[in-house]
Amino acid sequence: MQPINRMKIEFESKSVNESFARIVAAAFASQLDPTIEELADLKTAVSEAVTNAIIHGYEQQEGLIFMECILYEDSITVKITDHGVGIEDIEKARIPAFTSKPELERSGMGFSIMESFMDSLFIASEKGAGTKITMTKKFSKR
Amino acid sequence: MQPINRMKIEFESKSVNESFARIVAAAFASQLDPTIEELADLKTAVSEAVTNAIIHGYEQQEGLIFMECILYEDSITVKITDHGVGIEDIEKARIPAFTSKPELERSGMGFSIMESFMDSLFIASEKGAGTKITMTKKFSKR
Amino acid sequence: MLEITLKRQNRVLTVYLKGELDHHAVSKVKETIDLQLVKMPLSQLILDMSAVSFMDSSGIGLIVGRYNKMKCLGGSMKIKNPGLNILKVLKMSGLSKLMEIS
Amino acid sequence: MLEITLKRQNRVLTVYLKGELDHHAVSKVKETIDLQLVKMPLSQLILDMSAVSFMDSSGIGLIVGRYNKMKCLGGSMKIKNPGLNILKVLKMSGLSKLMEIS
Ligand SMILES: Nc1ncnc2c1ncn2[C@@H]1O[C@H](COP(=O)(O)OP(=O)(O)O)[C@@H](O)[C@H]1O
Ligand SMILES: Nc1ncnc2c1ncn2[C@@H]1O[C@H](COP(=O)(O)OP(=O)(O)O)[C@@H](O)[C@H]1O
Repeated sequence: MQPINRMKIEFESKSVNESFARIVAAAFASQLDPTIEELADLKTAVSEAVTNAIIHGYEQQEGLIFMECILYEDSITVKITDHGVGIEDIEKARIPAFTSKPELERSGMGFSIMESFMDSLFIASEKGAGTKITMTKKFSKR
Repeated sequence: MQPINRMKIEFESKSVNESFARIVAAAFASQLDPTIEELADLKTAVSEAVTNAIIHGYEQQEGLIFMECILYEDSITVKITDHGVGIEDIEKARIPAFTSKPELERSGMGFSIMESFMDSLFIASEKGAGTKITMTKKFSKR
Repeated sequence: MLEITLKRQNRVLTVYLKGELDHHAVSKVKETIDLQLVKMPLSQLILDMSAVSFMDSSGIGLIVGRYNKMKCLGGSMKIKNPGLNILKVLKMSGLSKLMEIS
Repeated sequence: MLEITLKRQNRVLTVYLKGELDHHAVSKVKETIDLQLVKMPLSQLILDMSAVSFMDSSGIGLIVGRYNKMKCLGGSMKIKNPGLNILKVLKMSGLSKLMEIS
Protein backbone atom coordinates (compact mmCIF):
# COMPACT_ATOMS: atom_id res chain seq x y z
CA MET A 1 0.00 0.00 0.00
CA GLN A 2 1.13 3.55 -0.79
CA PRO A 3 1.55 5.97 2.11
CA ILE A 4 -0.61 9.07 1.71
CA ASN A 5 1.40 11.27 4.06
CA ARG A 6 4.43 11.05 6.32
CA MET A 7 6.45 13.07 8.77
CA LYS A 8 9.54 12.71 10.93
CA ILE A 9 10.33 14.52 14.14
CA GLU A 10 13.20 14.56 16.58
CA PHE A 11 13.06 16.00 20.08
CA GLU A 12 15.00 15.90 23.33
CA SER A 13 14.52 13.17 25.92
CA LYS A 14 12.76 15.45 28.40
CA SER A 15 9.62 14.34 30.20
CA VAL A 16 7.87 17.57 29.20
CA ASN A 17 8.04 16.27 25.62
CA GLU A 18 5.91 13.20 26.39
CA SER A 19 2.69 15.15 26.00
CA PHE A 20 4.14 17.03 23.02
CA ALA A 21 4.84 13.74 21.21
CA ARG A 22 1.30 12.52 21.90
CA ILE A 23 -0.20 15.71 20.48
CA VAL A 24 1.99 15.52 17.37
CA ALA A 25 1.04 11.91 16.61
CA ALA A 26 -2.65 12.56 17.29
CA ALA A 27 -2.70 15.75 15.18
CA PHE A 28 -1.16 13.89 12.24
CA ALA A 29 -3.45 10.86 12.64
CA SER A 30 -6.50 13.11 12.77
CA GLN A 31 -6.12 13.59 9.00
CA LEU A 32 -7.66 10.10 8.75
CA ASP A 33 -10.68 11.14 10.86
CA PRO A 34 -10.32 8.42 13.53
CA THR A 35 -12.80 7.99 16.38
CA ILE A 36 -12.07 9.60 19.75
CA GLU A 37 -11.31 6.17 21.22
CA GLU A 38 -8.90 5.27 18.42
CA LEU A 39 -7.09 8.56 18.92
CA ALA A 40 -6.92 8.02 22.70
CA ASP A 41 -5.43 4.53 22.14
CA LEU A 42 -2.79 5.94 19.79
CA LYS A 43 -1.86 8.69 22.26
CA THR A 44 -1.46 6.17 25.07
CA ALA A 45 0.76 3.87 22.99
CA VAL A 46 2.95 6.78 21.82
CA SER A 47 3.24 8.00 25.40
CA GLU A 48 4.43 4.55 26.53
CA ALA A 49 7.12 4.30 23.85
CA VAL A 50 8.39 7.86 24.35
CA THR A 51 8.42 7.48 28.15
CA ASN A 52 10.41 4.25 27.76
CA ALA A 53 12.98 6.00 25.57
CA ILE A 54 13.38 8.69 28.25
CA ILE A 55 13.45 6.46 31.33
CA HIS A 56 15.03 3.26 30.05
CA GLY A 57 16.75 4.18 26.78
CA TYR A 58 18.48 7.33 28.00
CA GLU A 59 18.09 6.63 31.74
CA GLN A 60 16.79 10.19 32.19
CA GLN A 61 19.96 11.68 30.70
CA GLU A 62 20.17 13.85 27.58
CA GLY A 63 19.45 12.21 24.26
CA LEU A 64 17.40 12.53 21.08
CA ILE A 65 14.17 10.71 20.38
CA PHE A 66 13.00 10.18 16.80
CA MET A 67 9.39 9.65 15.81
CA GLU A 68 8.19 8.87 12.32
CA CYS A 69 4.50 8.70 11.41
CA ILE A 70 3.27 7.22 8.15
CA LEU A 71 -0.35 7.51 7.12
CA TYR A 72 -2.02 4.98 4.85
CA GLU A 73 -5.61 5.00 3.57
CA ASP A 74 -6.98 3.63 6.87
CA SER A 75 -4.04 3.15 9.24
CA ILE A 76 -1.06 4.81 10.82
CA THR A 77 2.41 3.40 11.45
CA VAL A 78 4.46 5.06 14.18
CA LYS A 79 8.16 4.40 14.65
CA ILE A 80 9.85 5.62 17.82
CA THR A 81 13.61 5.33 18.06
CA ASP A 82 16.22 6.11 20.68
CA HIS A 83 19.99 5.70 20.60
CA GLY A 84 20.10 4.65 24.22
CA VAL A 85 21.16 1.59 26.17
CA GLY A 86 19.04 -0.93 24.25
CA ILE A 87 17.17 -3.99 25.50
CA GLU A 88 19.13 -7.16 26.29
CA ASP A 89 16.23 -9.62 26.35
CA ILE A 90 13.25 -8.45 24.32
CA GLU A 91 11.13 -11.52 25.16
CA LYS A 92 11.51 -10.85 28.86
CA ALA A 93 10.85 -7.12 28.41
CA ARG A 94 7.49 -7.93 26.78
CA ILE A 95 6.23 -10.00 29.71
CA PRO A 96 3.35 -8.13 31.38
CA ALA A 97 4.42 -6.50 34.65
CA PHE A 98 8.11 -7.07 33.98
CA THR A 99 10.12 -3.93 34.67
CA SER A 100 13.83 -3.37 35.16
CA LYS A 101 13.09 -0.21 37.16
CA PRO A 102 10.75 -1.17 40.02
CA GLU A 103 12.51 1.44 42.19
CA LEU A 104 11.00 4.11 39.91
CA GLU A 105 7.55 2.58 40.46
CA ARG A 106 7.30 1.47 36.86
CA SER A 107 4.42 -0.94 36.38
CA GLY A 108 5.96 -2.99 33.59
CA MET A 109 2.73 -2.58 31.60
CA GLY A 110 4.11 -0.33 28.84
CA PHE A 111 4.63 -2.96 26.16
CA SER A 112 1.37 -4.73 27.11
CA ILE A 113 -0.52 -1.48 26.59
CA MET A 114 1.20 -0.78 23.26
CA GLU A 115 0.35 -4.31 22.15
CA SER A 116 -3.27 -4.18 23.17
CA PHE A 117 -4.00 -0.58 22.09
CA MET A 118 -2.35 -0.91 18.67
CA ASP A 119 -2.83 -3.56 15.99
CA SER A 120 0.80 -4.55 15.73
CA LEU A 121 3.98 -3.95 17.70
CA PHE A 122 7.55 -4.71 16.64
CA ILE A 123 10.53 -4.13 18.88
CA ALA A 124 14.04 -3.95 17.45
CA SER A 125 16.83 -3.31 19.91
CA GLU A 126 20.53 -3.78 20.32
CA LYS A 127 22.36 -3.58 23.63
CA GLY A 128 24.35 -0.32 23.66
CA ALA A 129 22.94 0.91 20.35
CA GLY A 130 19.30 1.73 20.97
CA THR A 131 15.71 0.70 20.46
CA LYS A 132 13.19 1.10 17.67
CA ILE A 133 9.49 0.52 18.26
CA THR A 134 7.24 0.10 15.23
CA MET A 135 3.49 0.12 15.86
CA THR A 136 0.52 0.20 13.53
CA LYS A 137 -3.08 1.06 14.22
CA LYS A 138 -6.01 0.56 11.88
CA PHE A 139 -8.83 3.06 11.93
CA SER A 140 -12.41 2.00 11.36
CA LYS A 141 -13.97 3.08 8.09
CA ARG A 142 -16.73 5.58 8.73
CA MET B 1 20.94 32.46 26.09
CA GLN B 2 20.68 28.70 26.46
CA PRO B 3 17.80 26.94 24.70
CA ILE B 4 15.62 25.03 27.15
CA ASN B 5 14.09 22.68 24.58
CA ARG B 6 14.20 22.07 20.84
CA MET B 7 12.69 19.91 18.15
CA LYS B 8 12.96 19.36 14.42
CA ILE B 9 10.30 18.06 12.09
CA GLU B 10 10.09 17.30 8.40
CA PHE B 11 6.86 16.76 6.48
CA GLU B 12 5.61 16.67 2.90
CA SER B 13 4.60 19.80 1.02
CA LYS B 14 0.89 18.99 1.10
CA SER B 15 -1.66 21.63 1.99
CA VAL B 16 -3.24 19.28 4.55
CA ASN B 17 0.00 19.67 6.54
CA GLU B 18 -0.46 23.43 6.97
CA SER B 19 -2.74 22.97 9.95
CA PHE B 20 -0.57 20.12 11.23
CA ALA B 21 2.50 22.39 11.26
CA ARG B 22 0.57 25.09 13.14
CA ILE B 23 -0.55 22.61 15.79
CA VAL B 24 2.99 21.25 16.22
CA ALA B 25 4.53 24.71 16.70
CA ALA B 26 1.75 25.79 19.06
CA ALA B 27 1.92 22.57 21.11
CA PHE B 28 5.67 23.01 21.56
CA ALA B 29 5.38 26.72 22.37
CA SER B 30 2.69 26.02 24.94
CA GLN B 31 5.43 24.70 27.24
CA LEU B 32 6.22 28.40 27.84
CA ASP B 33 2.61 29.13 28.85
CA PRO B 34 2.00 31.92 26.30
CA THR B 35 -1.25 33.87 26.15
CA ILE B 36 -3.97 32.81 23.72
CA GLU B 37 -3.21 35.82 21.52
CA GLU B 38 0.52 35.09 21.44
CA LEU B 39 -0.22 31.51 20.44
CA ALA B 40 -2.63 32.66 17.72
CA ASP B 41 0.01 35.02 16.33
CA LEU B 42 2.57 32.22 16.23
CA LYS B 43 0.16 29.88 14.47
CA THR B 44 -0.62 32.49 11.83
CA ALA B 45 3.06 33.21 11.14
CA VAL B 46 3.90 29.49 10.88
CA SER B 47 0.96 28.99 8.57
CA GLU B 48 2.21 31.77 6.28
CA ALA B 49 5.73 30.36 6.03
CA VAL B 50 4.59 26.77 5.48
CA THR B 51 2.01 27.83 2.89
CA ASN B 52 4.70 29.80 1.05
CA ALA B 53 6.98 26.74 0.97
CA ILE B 54 4.14 24.70 -0.55
CA ILE B 55 2.86 27.26 -3.07
CA HIS B 56 5.98 29.20 -4.00
CA GLY B 57 8.91 27.03 -2.92
CA TYR B 58 7.68 23.76 -4.37
CA GLU B 59 5.03 25.28 -6.68
CA GLN B 60 2.52 22.72 -5.33
CA GLN B 61 4.71 19.79 -6.36
CA GLU B 62 6.19 17.18 -4.03
CA GLY B 63 8.90 18.27 -1.64
CA LEU B 64 9.96 18.24 1.98
CA ILE B 65 9.45 21.07 4.43
CA PHE B 66 11.63 21.33 7.54
CA MET B 67 10.60 23.10 10.71
CA GLU B 68 12.80 23.62 13.73
CA CYS B 69 11.53 25.11 16.97
CA ILE B 70 13.85 26.30 19.73
CA LEU B 71 12.48 27.34 23.10
CA TYR B 72 14.26 29.85 25.30
CA GLU B 73 13.21 31.06 28.75
CA ASP B 74 10.64 33.48 27.32
CA SER B 75 10.73 33.17 23.53
CA ILE B 76 10.51 30.76 20.64
CA THR B 77 12.55 30.70 17.44
CA VAL B 78 10.99 28.91 14.49
CA LYS B 79 12.95 28.05 11.34
CA ILE B 80 11.06 26.89 8.28
CA THR B 81 13.07 25.63 5.32
CA ASP B 82 12.27 24.36 1.84
CA HIS B 83 14.56 23.15 -0.91
CA GLY B 84 12.41 24.73 -3.58
CA VAL B 85 12.85 27.42 -6.23
CA GLY B 86 14.12 30.15 -3.92
CA ILE B 87 13.47 33.89 -4.00
CA GLU B 88 15.25 36.06 -6.55
CA ASP B 89 14.65 39.44 -4.97
CA ILE B 90 14.02 39.25 -1.23
CA GLU B 91 13.53 43.03 -0.83
CA LYS B 92 10.76 42.97 -3.42
CA ALA B 93 9.19 39.85 -1.92
CA ARG B 94 8.87 41.63 1.44
CA ILE B 95 6.89 44.56 0.02
CA PRO B 96 3.33 44.44 1.39
CA ALA B 97 0.86 43.18 -1.22
CA PHE B 98 3.59 42.01 -3.58
CA THR B 99 2.90 38.53 -4.89
CA SER B 100 4.34 36.58 -7.80
CA LYS B 101 1.18 34.47 -7.98
CA PRO B 102 -1.81 36.83 -8.31
CA GLU B 103 -3.49 34.20 -10.51
CA LEU B 104 -3.77 32.02 -7.39
CA GLU B 105 -5.42 34.91 -5.55
CA ARG B 106 -2.47 35.31 -3.21
CA SER B 107 -2.71 38.56 -1.28
CA GLY B 108 1.02 39.20 -0.97
CA MET B 109 0.53 39.80 2.77
CA GLY B 110 2.36 36.69 4.03
CA PHE B 111 5.70 38.30 4.89
CA SER B 112 3.96 41.39 6.29
CA ILE B 113 1.96 39.20 8.65
CA MET B 114 5.03 37.22 9.73
CA GLU B 115 6.84 40.48 10.38
CA SER B 116 4.06 42.07 12.36
CA PHE B 117 2.95 38.97 14.31
CA MET B 118 6.47 37.91 15.29
CA ASP B 119 9.25 39.96 16.91
CA SER B 120 11.84 39.27 14.25
CA LEU B 121 11.90 37.80 10.74
CA PHE B 122 14.95 36.78 8.70
CA ILE B 123 14.70 35.48 5.16
CA ALA B 124 17.58 33.58 3.61
CA SER B 125 17.06 32.33 0.08
CA GLU B 126 18.98 31.29 -2.97
CA LYS B 127 17.49 30.99 -6.45
CA GLY B 128 17.20 27.28 -7.26
CA ALA B 129 18.34 26.12 -3.83
CA GLY B 130 15.55 27.03 -1.44
CA THR B 131 14.40 29.34 1.31
CA LYS B 132 14.88 29.49 5.06
CA ILE B 133 12.67 31.66 7.24
CA THR B 134 13.81 32.38 10.81
CA MET B 135 11.30 34.03 13.10
CA THR B 136 11.35 34.74 16.83
CA LYS B 137 8.50 35.61 19.14
CA LYS B 138 8.81 36.80 22.73
CA PHE B 139 6.19 35.75 25.22
CA SER B 140 5.11 38.07 28.01
CA LYS B 141 6.18 37.14 31.53
CA ARG B 142 3.17 36.15 33.60
CA MET C 1 -12.11 20.67 7.94
CA LEU C 2 -13.95 23.83 6.98
CA GLU C 3 -17.74 23.69 6.79
CA ILE C 4 -19.62 25.95 4.40
CA THR C 5 -23.31 26.80 4.73
CA LEU C 6 -25.16 29.01 2.28
CA LYS C 7 -28.28 31.10 2.85
CA ARG C 8 -29.83 33.05 0.03
CA GLN C 9 -32.50 35.69 0.53
CA ASN C 10 -33.58 37.57 -2.57
CA ARG C 11 -30.35 38.95 -3.97
CA VAL C 12 -28.28 38.59 -0.81
CA LEU C 13 -26.10 35.52 -0.29
CA THR C 14 -24.80 34.83 3.21
CA VAL C 15 -21.92 32.35 3.50
CA TYR C 16 -21.34 30.87 6.95
CA LEU C 17 -17.89 29.42 7.45
CA LYS C 18 -16.96 27.10 10.31
CA GLY C 19 -13.42 25.96 11.03
CA GLU C 20 -9.98 27.05 9.89
CA LEU C 21 -9.64 29.23 6.80
CA ASP C 22 -6.17 28.53 5.42
CA HIS C 23 -4.75 27.82 1.96
CA HIS C 24 -5.89 24.18 2.22
CA ALA C 25 -9.50 25.21 2.86
CA VAL C 26 -9.70 28.19 0.52
CA SER C 27 -10.22 26.47 -2.83
CA LYS C 28 -13.45 24.78 -1.79
CA VAL C 29 -14.89 28.03 -0.43
CA LYS C 30 -13.91 29.84 -3.61
CA GLU C 31 -15.55 27.22 -5.84
CA THR C 32 -18.70 27.14 -3.75
CA ILE C 33 -19.16 30.91 -3.76
CA ASP C 34 -18.21 31.41 -7.41
CA LEU C 35 -20.72 28.79 -8.45
CA GLN C 36 -23.43 30.85 -6.72
CA LEU C 37 -22.25 34.02 -8.42
CA VAL C 38 -22.90 32.59 -11.87
CA LYS C 39 -26.23 31.01 -10.92
CA MET C 40 -28.25 34.08 -10.12
CA PRO C 41 -27.61 37.81 -9.94
CA LEU C 42 -26.55 38.97 -6.47
CA SER C 43 -26.50 42.44 -5.00
CA GLN C 44 -24.63 41.52 -1.84
CA LEU C 45 -22.31 38.84 -0.52
CA ILE C 46 -22.05 38.49 3.25
CA LEU C 47 -19.31 36.39 4.80
CA ASP C 48 -20.25 35.34 8.32
CA MET C 49 -17.02 34.48 10.14
CA SER C 50 -18.35 33.96 13.66
CA ALA C 51 -17.31 30.28 13.61
CA VAL C 52 -13.92 30.77 11.92
CA SER C 53 -11.26 29.88 14.48
CA PHE C 54 -8.22 30.60 12.33
CA MET C 55 -7.41 32.66 9.25
CA ASP C 56 -4.17 33.59 7.53
CA SER C 57 -3.38 35.61 4.39
CA SER C 58 -4.87 32.89 2.17
CA GLY C 59 -8.20 34.00 3.61
CA ILE C 60 -7.37 37.60 2.71
CA GLY C 61 -6.72 36.51 -0.87
CA LEU C 62 -10.06 34.72 -0.95
CA ILE C 63 -11.95 37.73 0.39
CA VAL C 64 -10.28 40.22 -1.95
CA GLY C 65 -10.97 37.91 -4.90
CA ARG C 66 -14.69 37.67 -4.04
CA TYR C 67 -14.83 41.42 -3.33
CA ASN C 68 -13.48 42.17 -6.79
CA LYS C 69 -15.96 39.78 -8.42
CA MET C 70 -18.88 41.36 -6.59
CA LYS C 71 -17.71 44.82 -7.63
CA CYS C 72 -17.50 43.70 -11.28
CA LEU C 73 -21.06 42.40 -11.00
CA GLY C 74 -22.19 45.75 -9.57
CA GLY C 75 -22.72 44.35 -6.05
CA SER C 76 -21.11 44.76 -2.67
CA MET C 77 -19.58 42.57 0.01
CA LYS C 78 -19.36 42.67 3.75
CA ILE C 79 -17.87 40.65 6.57
CA LYS C 80 -19.73 39.77 9.74
CA ASN C 81 -18.72 38.68 13.23
CA PRO C 82 -15.00 38.00 12.91
CA GLY C 83 -13.36 36.88 16.16
CA LEU C 84 -10.56 38.96 17.67
CA ASN C 85 -7.68 37.04 16.04
CA ILE C 86 -9.44 37.09 12.65
CA LEU C 87 -10.09 40.83 12.97
CA LYS C 88 -6.37 41.33 13.61
CA VAL C 89 -5.50 39.72 10.26
CA LEU C 90 -8.28 41.64 8.46
CA LYS C 91 -7.09 44.97 9.85
CA MET C 92 -3.42 44.37 9.26
CA SER C 93 -4.21 43.60 5.61
CA GLY C 94 -6.16 46.81 5.15
CA LEU C 95 -9.39 44.96 4.35
CA SER C 96 -11.22 46.98 6.95
CA LYS C 97 -10.75 50.01 4.68
CA LEU C 98 -12.08 48.17 1.62
CA MET C 99 -15.35 46.83 2.98
CA GLU C 100 -17.73 46.92 5.91
CA ILE C 101 -16.82 44.68 8.83
CA SER C 102 -19.38 44.38 11.60
CA MET D 1 -0.04 20.67 33.73
CA LEU D 2 -1.65 18.42 36.30
CA GLU D 3 -3.54 20.05 39.17
CA ILE D 4 -3.74 18.34 42.54
CA THR D 5 -6.35 19.17 45.18
CA LEU D 6 -6.51 17.47 48.58
CA LYS D 7 -9.49 17.01 50.88
CA ARG D 8 -9.08 15.36 54.23
CA GLN D 9 -12.00 14.21 56.35
CA ASN D 10 -11.12 12.38 59.55
CA ARG D 11 -8.90 9.55 58.39
CA VAL D 12 -9.93 9.64 54.74
CA LEU D 13 -7.84 11.57 52.20
CA THR D 14 -9.37 12.34 48.82
CA VAL D 15 -7.00 13.42 46.05
CA TYR D 16 -8.57 15.19 43.07
CA LEU D 17 -6.44 15.15 39.93
CA LYS D 18 -7.07 17.39 36.94
CA GLY D 19 -5.17 17.09 33.67
CA GLU D 20 -2.92 14.48 32.11
CA LEU D 21 -1.39 11.80 34.32
CA ASP D 22 1.80 10.72 32.57
CA HIS D 23 5.39 10.10 33.67
CA HIS D 24 6.08 13.85 33.61
CA ALA D 25 3.22 14.53 36.03
CA VAL D 26 3.58 11.51 38.29
CA SER D 27 6.45 12.60 40.54
CA LYS D 28 4.62 15.64 41.90
CA VAL D 29 1.50 13.60 42.67
CA LYS D 30 3.60 10.96 44.40
CA GLU D 31 5.41 13.53 46.55
CA THR D 32 2.19 15.30 47.47
CA ILE D 33 0.39 12.13 48.53
CA ASP D 34 3.36 10.58 50.34
CA LEU D 35 3.82 13.74 52.36
CA GLN D 36 0.23 13.38 53.58
CA LEU D 37 0.78 9.72 54.45
CA VAL D 38 3.55 10.59 56.91
CA LYS D 39 1.69 13.56 58.42
CA MET D 40 -1.27 11.80 59.97
CA PRO D 41 -2.59 8.25 60.08
CA LEU D 42 -5.01 7.48 57.25
CA SER D 43 -7.50 4.67 56.93
CA GLN D 44 -8.40 5.32 53.30
CA LEU D 45 -6.96 7.02 50.23
CA ILE D 46 -9.43 7.96 47.50
CA LEU D 47 -8.19 9.01 44.07
CA ASP D 48 -10.82 11.03 42.23
CA MET D 49 -10.03 10.82 38.52
CA SER D 50 -13.10 12.52 37.07
CA ALA D 51 -10.97 15.35 35.64
CA VAL D 52 -8.10 13.19 34.38
CA SER D 53 -8.14 13.38 30.58
CA PHE D 54 -5.20 11.07 29.91
CA MET D 55 -3.37 8.32 31.75
CA ASP D 56 -0.74 5.81 30.70
CA SER D 57 1.14 3.07 32.58
CA SER D 58 3.08 5.66 34.60
CA GLY D 59 -0.26 6.33 36.29
CA ILE D 60 -0.63 2.60 36.98
CA GLY D 61 2.78 2.60 38.65
CA LEU D 62 1.75 5.56 40.79
CA ILE D 63 -1.51 3.92 41.85
CA VAL D 64 0.08 0.55 42.66
CA GLY D 65 2.80 2.32 44.65
CA ARG D 66 0.25 4.23 46.77
CA TYR D 67 -1.90 1.10 47.11
CA ASN D 68 1.05 -0.81 48.55
CA LYS D 69 1.86 2.01 50.97
CA MET D 70 -1.73 2.17 52.20
CA LYS D 71 -1.76 -1.60 52.70
CA CYS D 72 1.48 -1.39 54.72
CA LEU D 73 -0.14 1.27 56.89
CA GLY D 74 -3.17 -0.95 57.41
CA GLY D 75 -5.43 1.19 55.24
CA SER D 76 -7.18 0.85 51.90
CA MET D 77 -7.40 2.68 48.62
CA LYS D 78 -10.04 3.24 46.00
CA ILE D 79 -10.44 4.99 42.68
CA LYS D 80 -13.41 7.15 41.78
CA ASN D 81 -14.95 8.41 38.53
CA PRO D 82 -12.38 7.42 35.90
CA GLY D 83 -13.39 8.37 32.35
CA LEU D 84 -13.81 5.65 29.72
CA ASN D 85 -10.27 5.86 28.35
CA ILE D 86 -8.78 5.88 31.86
CA LEU D 87 -10.92 2.89 32.83
CA LYS D 88 -9.57 1.03 29.81
CA VAL D 89 -5.98 1.44 31.06
CA LEU D 90 -6.98 0.53 34.64
CA LYS D 91 -8.73 -2.65 33.51
CA MET D 92 -6.04 -3.74 31.10
CA SER D 93 -3.48 -3.44 33.91
CA GLY D 94 -5.55 -5.60 36.26
CA LEU D 95 -5.97 -2.77 38.77
CA SER D 96 -9.71 -3.32 38.81
CA LYS D 97 -9.05 -6.65 40.53
CA LEU D 98 -6.78 -5.05 43.16
CA MET D 99 -9.00 -2.26 44.40
CA GLU D 100 -12.47 -0.76 44.21
CA ILE D 101 -13.18 1.43 41.20
CA SER D 102 -16.48 3.27 41.20
N1 LIG E 1 13.54 2.25 24.91
C1 LIG E 1 14.02 1.33 25.77
N2 LIG E 1 15.34 1.21 26.01
C2 LIG E 1 15.83 0.31 26.86
N3 LIG E 1 15.06 -0.57 27.55
C3 LIG E 1 13.72 -0.52 27.37
C4 LIG E 1 13.14 0.42 26.47
N4 LIG E 1 11.80 0.22 26.49
C5 LIG E 1 11.58 -0.79 27.35
N5 LIG E 1 12.71 -1.24 27.88
C6 LIG E 1 12.85 -2.36 28.83
O1 LIG E 1 11.67 -3.14 28.81
C7 LIG E 1 11.08 -3.19 30.10
C8 LIG E 1 9.58 -3.28 30.00
O2 LIG E 1 9.06 -2.09 29.45
P1 LIG E 1 7.56 -1.67 29.74
O3 LIG E 1 6.67 -2.83 29.46
O4 LIG E 1 7.26 -0.42 28.99
O5 LIG E 1 7.50 -1.41 31.32
P2 LIG E 1 8.10 -0.24 32.25
O6 LIG E 1 8.41 0.96 31.41
O7 LIG E 1 7.01 0.03 33.20
O8 LIG E 1 9.33 -0.82 32.89
C9 LIG E 1 11.59 -1.96 30.83
O9 LIG E 1 11.56 -2.12 32.23
C10 LIG E 1 13.03 -1.87 30.29
O10 LIG E 1 13.89 -2.75 30.95
N1 LIG F 1 9.31 29.72 0.29
C1 LIG F 1 9.32 30.52 -0.83
N2 LIG F 1 9.93 30.10 -1.96
C2 LIG F 1 9.95 30.87 -3.06
N3 LIG F 1 9.38 32.10 -3.12
C3 LIG F 1 8.77 32.58 -2.02
C4 LIG F 1 8.72 31.82 -0.83
N4 LIG F 1 8.05 32.54 0.09
C5 LIG F 1 7.72 33.71 -0.49
N5 LIG F 1 8.14 33.74 -1.79
C6 LIG F 1 8.00 34.87 -2.73
O1 LIG F 1 7.69 36.03 -2.00
C7 LIG F 1 6.45 36.58 -2.43
C8 LIG F 1 5.75 37.26 -1.29
O2 LIG F 1 5.35 36.31 -0.32
P1 LIG F 1 4.15 36.63 0.65
O3 LIG F 1 4.36 37.96 1.27
O4 LIG F 1 4.01 35.49 1.61
O5 LIG F 1 2.86 36.71 -0.27
P2 LIG F 1 2.04 35.60 -1.09
O6 LIG F 1 2.32 34.25 -0.54
O7 LIG F 1 0.62 36.01 -0.88
O8 LIG F 1 2.47 35.72 -2.52
C9 LIG F 1 5.70 35.42 -3.05
O9 LIG F 1 4.72 35.85 -3.96
C10 LIG F 1 6.83 34.65 -3.70
O10 LIG F 1 7.20 35.20 -4.93
